[in-house]
Amino acid sequence: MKVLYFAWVRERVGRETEEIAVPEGVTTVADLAAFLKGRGEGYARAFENPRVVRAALDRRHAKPDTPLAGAREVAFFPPMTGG
Amino acid sequence: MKVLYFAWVRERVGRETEEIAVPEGVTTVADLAAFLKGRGEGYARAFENPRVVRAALDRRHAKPDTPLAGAREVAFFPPMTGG
Amino acid sequence: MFTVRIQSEDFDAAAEAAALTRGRTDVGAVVTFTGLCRAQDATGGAPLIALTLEHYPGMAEEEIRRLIEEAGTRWPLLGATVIHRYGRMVPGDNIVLVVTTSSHRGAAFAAAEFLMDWLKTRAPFWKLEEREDASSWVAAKDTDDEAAERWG
Amino acid sequence: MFTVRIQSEDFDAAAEAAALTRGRTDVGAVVTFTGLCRAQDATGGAPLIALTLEHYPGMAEEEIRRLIEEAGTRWPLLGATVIHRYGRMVPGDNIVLVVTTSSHRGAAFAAAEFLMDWLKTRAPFWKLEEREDASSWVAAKDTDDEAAERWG
Repeated sequence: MKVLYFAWVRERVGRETEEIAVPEGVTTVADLAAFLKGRGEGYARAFENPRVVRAALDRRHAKPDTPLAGAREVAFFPPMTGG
Repeated sequence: MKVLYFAWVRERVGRETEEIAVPEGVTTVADLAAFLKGRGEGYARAFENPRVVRAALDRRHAKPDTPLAGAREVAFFPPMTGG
Repeated sequence: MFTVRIQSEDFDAAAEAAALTRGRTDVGAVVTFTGLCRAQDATGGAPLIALTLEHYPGMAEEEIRRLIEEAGTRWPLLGATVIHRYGRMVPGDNIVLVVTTSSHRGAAFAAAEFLMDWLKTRAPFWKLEEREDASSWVAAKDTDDEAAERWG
Repeated sequence: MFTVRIQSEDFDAAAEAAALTRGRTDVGAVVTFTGLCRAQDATGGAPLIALTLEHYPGMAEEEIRRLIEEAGTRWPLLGATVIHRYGRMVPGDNIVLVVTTSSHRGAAFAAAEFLMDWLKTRAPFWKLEEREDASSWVAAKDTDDEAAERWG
């Protein structure tokens, strides 16, 4: 699965994008965030407060309990500040 | 006192403006409208339904019971339809 | 920076908006409203050929200036421009322009809408419609009174 | 006539508005909203030198298109154009443009305001502020969430 990071999530993780092999048992957006949080210091800082990290699945806003099933691209980012 | 008429009030009265000597006892906008209504057929048609004729005193919106006292210019017109 | 103009000529919305932002770094929001002459109203009937807008010279400008000043007391406006045309207009022509600027979008939107609602019911302009079958004065709309009244 | 563009170049609000009205006689109301980069926010602090807008390519356009389509189901829009810039902007620069057209002003105003409120909370853009003393990501505002939520 392709994972993208934006803004300070990107800065903390230290990369813009990567391919992740999603392990068995990781079925929701929240599961994936928790899994990523364990991948190292940068990830731990990016996901330290999961409530402030938003996600999109295949370019649509997703909630923590949204199932990953079938998605090809997931993105994590802070609350949006455009406009 | 200078009196101005606009839109269909002007068309019915048959003139844009005139000088009126306000008679004793005519003290409010409604009094003046009633006085004008008696000045002939065109005036009678212009003021036949006084509720739909609006007025301004010295270029400010006025109500039927607004006193004429001191005003130099009064205007009568239909509800506005600009914008 | 409050400007009111009553004119027969057309206006340039972009130039008016630019005049309110040029050289400034405090404007965060510009709202412009342009009202145009339409060929067909909601009720159907014969298409409109033209509108002729009559106005009360002097009072039109003064009344709109009072409305802008009222808007300025209600919202933190940085600028406002209102231009209202008079004379004969055909479908597609511009009739009225409102531009408002503020640091924040809420104030700019609210003030522009407030100005349009009150212009409709308080600015001394009257529309004469010319259609294929007849000419007639446009009747004031209850919906315009209601739109204005919601501002309290 | 719904158009979305995500671009680094500046935009021309007047040209975009003209594109939605040209050759038509059914448009009665055009509302344009322009959001600009400001030097100073309400909290004071060091003046802003620049904003850098990061976005999620692809999703930004798709999400804004979904918002316009939602607006089109809520109000009788004749057209809508949204342009959102990305990259580095200095105070006074344009950031975002919304243009809406309708037969009547209420729909054009409401749709433009709806689009701006939802853009702020749903369009995948993030602002990095560059000030004399530091650079920092702009935090989302509760007031923006509240503005969006009032549309239900």
